[in-house]
Amino acid sequence: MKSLYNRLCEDVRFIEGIKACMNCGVCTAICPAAEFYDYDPRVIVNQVMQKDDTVIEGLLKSDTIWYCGQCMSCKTRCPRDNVPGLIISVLRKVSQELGYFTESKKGRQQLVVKRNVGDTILKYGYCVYPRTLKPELHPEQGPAWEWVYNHPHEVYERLNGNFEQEGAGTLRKTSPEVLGELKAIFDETGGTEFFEIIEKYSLEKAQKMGMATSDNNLDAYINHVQSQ
Amino acid sequence: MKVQGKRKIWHDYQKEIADDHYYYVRSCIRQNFFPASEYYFLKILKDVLGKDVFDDPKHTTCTGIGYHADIIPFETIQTVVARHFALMTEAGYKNFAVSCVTSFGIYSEITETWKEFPEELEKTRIALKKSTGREFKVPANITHTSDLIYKFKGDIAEKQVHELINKKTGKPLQIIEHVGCHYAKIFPSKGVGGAEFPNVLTGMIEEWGGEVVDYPERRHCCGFGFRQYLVQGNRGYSLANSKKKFESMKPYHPDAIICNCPGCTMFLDKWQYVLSETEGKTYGAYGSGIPVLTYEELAGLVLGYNPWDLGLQMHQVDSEPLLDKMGIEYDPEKKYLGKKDQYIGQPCNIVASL
Amino acid sequence: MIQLSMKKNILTIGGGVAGIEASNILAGMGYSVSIVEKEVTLGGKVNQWHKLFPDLRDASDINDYLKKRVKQPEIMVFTNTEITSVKKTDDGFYAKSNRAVGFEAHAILLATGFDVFKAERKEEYGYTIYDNVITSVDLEKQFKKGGAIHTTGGKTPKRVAFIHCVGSRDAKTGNHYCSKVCCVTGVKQAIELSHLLPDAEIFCFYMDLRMYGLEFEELYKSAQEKHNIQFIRGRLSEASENIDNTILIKCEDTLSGRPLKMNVDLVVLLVGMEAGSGTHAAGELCKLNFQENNFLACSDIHLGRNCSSREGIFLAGSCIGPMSIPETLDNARSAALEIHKFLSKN
Amino acid sequence: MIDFGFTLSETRTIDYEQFDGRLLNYVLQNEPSFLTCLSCGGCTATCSAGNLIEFNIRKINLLLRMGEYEGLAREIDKCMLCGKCILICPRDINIRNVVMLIKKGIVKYKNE
Repeated sequence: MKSLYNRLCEDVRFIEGIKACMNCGVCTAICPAAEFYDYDPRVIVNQVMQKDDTVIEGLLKSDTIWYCGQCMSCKTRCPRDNVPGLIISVLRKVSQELGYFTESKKGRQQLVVKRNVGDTILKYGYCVYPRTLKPELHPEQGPAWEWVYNHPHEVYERLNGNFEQEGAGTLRKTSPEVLGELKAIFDETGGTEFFEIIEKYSLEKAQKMGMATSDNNLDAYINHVQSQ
Repeated sequence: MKVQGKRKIWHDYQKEIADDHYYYVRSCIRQNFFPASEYYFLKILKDVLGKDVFDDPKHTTCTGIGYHADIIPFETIQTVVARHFALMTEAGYKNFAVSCVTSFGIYSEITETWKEFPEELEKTRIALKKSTGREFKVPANITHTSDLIYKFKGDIAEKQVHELINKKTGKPLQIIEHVGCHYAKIFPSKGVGGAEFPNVLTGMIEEWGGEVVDYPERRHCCGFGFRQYLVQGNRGYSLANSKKKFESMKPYHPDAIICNCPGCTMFLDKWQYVLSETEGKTYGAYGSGIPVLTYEELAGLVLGYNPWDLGLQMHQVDSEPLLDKMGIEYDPEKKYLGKKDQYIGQPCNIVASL
Repeated sequence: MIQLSMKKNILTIGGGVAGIEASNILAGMGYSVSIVEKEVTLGGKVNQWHKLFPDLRDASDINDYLKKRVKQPEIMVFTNTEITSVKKTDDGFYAKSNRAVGFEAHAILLATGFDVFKAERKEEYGYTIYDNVITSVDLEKQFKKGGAIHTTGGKTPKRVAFIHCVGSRDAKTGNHYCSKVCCVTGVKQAIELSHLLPDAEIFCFYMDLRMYGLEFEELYKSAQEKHNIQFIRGRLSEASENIDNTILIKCEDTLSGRPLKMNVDLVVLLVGMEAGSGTHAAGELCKLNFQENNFLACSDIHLGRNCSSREGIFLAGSCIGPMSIPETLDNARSAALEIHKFLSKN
Repeated sequence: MIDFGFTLSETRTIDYEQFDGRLLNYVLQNEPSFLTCLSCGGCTATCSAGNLIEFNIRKINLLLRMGEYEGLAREIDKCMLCGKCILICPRDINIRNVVMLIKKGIVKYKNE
């Protein structure tokens, strides 16, 4: 079996993201995640640089790699041209490919992201869609959004949108042909397989945790992981 | 603070922005929360500036939110991006105008990756051809839509109806500019003014009569954090980062916040509501919030469009204090009415809103 | 045209520490030397310094020493003069200048020195934008001028931060190398400042403290022990101005592994050394090879320190790379020997 | 109040403006050698307690300098006062005395 480090190296983003860290800390200094989580991008780069598979496996199974918010502020500043944010993307990818993500609380949340954003993309052609932003799941969106959610046709019509209609314009209906192309791209490039992997390992974990029903419903698991 | 120092930096970072003929791609977040901003962007470009913009129903999300939340493989997003380039090529365009800042970052990162790793470009060409039969050319010019408004800010100023000036005091409005992280932090040279002192919004604000507030946490992220917001239990991160910015800007008494990223506009708006609900904290004058606007909304107000046509009623923080300062007339009764002035419901607790 | 006796001629380009020291030794060996200096006066960068590390002696001591070394008529000095072309001749070179004077030389010595890193290129530190962000060169000039240290607002600083590695060890500015002297300069200036501001808290933000020279480490220890200078291991990530014109600085305290923020009244950026525009121009004129870091390339990094990529053209001082004054003096002397070896052979 | 399903995250940043320097000054006045710590980690490497339990004697310097007194009180109790660190310290710091002073200081300033 190829080493985990070599596996990371197969991704061009990893090659682009890792040069040689000199432990200066400019990334951590301005990292939004380092301020609010027990997280230090400098340490991650150093751990990965050790090329030690035990250390990397530990990372892939940890909460740590899931704290980054992908703002990429680290890229602007690093005096050695490292990109901790890109390294994180590759660690997260491999963690999911190998099913290690279900070993950590934060990693398990990937199912929530897949079910929300991932399924929305293939259903509506966009990552966010008014129908999927339920006020009960998004109380922070406040009363203004609740109003829009409850009257989408009227509100979007008022603002010259084209909600769920043919043709161009905001929130137009994405045609079945276009959705078909999107799906074909996902099938061809591993996007569909990646979704299946997330579902598969999540189901296994939910079963182990006693949170899957006999017909493989994962609602209880999802409710649990998204509040962690 | 010495402005000459900043002007020097702005002078150094002048990106190339195409003059006309753009292929336009929409933003997931902007069309959901600020649909009128996209509508007015196109209207301003076509009707006010006489530019040619192609609004193609065939394009989709770039999948950027999913990508940065790590559920979309790099190969997949490269191919989705390539499909958009193919649509642009087929439509006969070579300038690509992007409504979303995260998408703009994605397009920039992928085209740069293709330069450095040509094998990725080849793989993508094959994958796109196999899955859709399409072929593409890489755009000659990729801009964020705020770049275009920046480029034509002077033409807009010539048709200006309202200035960014407090009508009562005659003084320039104090405006916070918040530039989305993925606009210039990934590639400073691809942003007007660079990453540290971006000029893209500052240029508009100054051109239209306002003054920009430089506060200590100006560069800090709004806190979206992709998975940090998308998963409910993680939203404390997102909220805390926005709060950090509000606390830092509060001493400057800003009149408004202007963003070029749709996500930032939405979060800086909504998190003020949450902080008001959970901590009883507000950051504007007299217990109100600080209005948060997109640059399209700002351009629209400057050009004299009706605030409710611009969609300011979709914001959680009321924009009326800003409209009052600018001397813009509006009908409060019509704020939440429909296209034919009919009743279409209204936010349940507008009294308690900011 | 300057044509001198039967003696062999040497043209020294650059009249700073390296140029003067090497010229003096060569003159002593019986060569006729011309020094060309683009500035109005000789002395180079030392003219701007107040006190020198590690012993805090007056920089003017070095100036006085150098003045005495310029013995005329063995050494002819052309200030306000720049070389405009260098051509190979049968027995050496012919150099034209911007003035009505040309030079026949059997050997050329480049001692064109360095430029100070332009701190405004580290945009995120706000030099030339934030009032209370200055460089170590600004501070040195202030020391030299004398008088009390104030912020722009006229306040006596209560807290000062020295920032190490500004423009050095930094891919973002293209300078991957270590400028070497900034660490000890920071410690020296922090100590001097602590005398002027006895009530102030003084911090140094560093990645590594490279106290490589004689008595450098001792100076560092005394800064900690006797002058209460505090050292925090973390590189400055960004500086921003607060509403009261103090500066908010952010770094990671890398020893505790946590982000750190601090408001300070004054930020001093310890700017590094870059191959100067003079070095670049002279190197181009002489068609020499450069190192990747834009300093001039030596023929052999161990054995040919003072030899350029071209026969008959020699290098001395900080046109080769960052150097302290004692090192520059040593380097200049070895350059003189190298030239002597070359001219005796021919 | 509305239940948003999450709470505001707490900052981890060391904020120097919140710094209470009394304990630090007390230690430095009574054991000035501590000023010269290099954070080299020699003490931690040789530490009797640190070899058995999660304890990093080097970090007490950082905790003290950043005013993290709560963590400091917890950490300092792990020291066995064996004094091996003094033997190894390249800057000859009387670390044992530093530990004693911190213990005393914590009690002293708690009641002030």
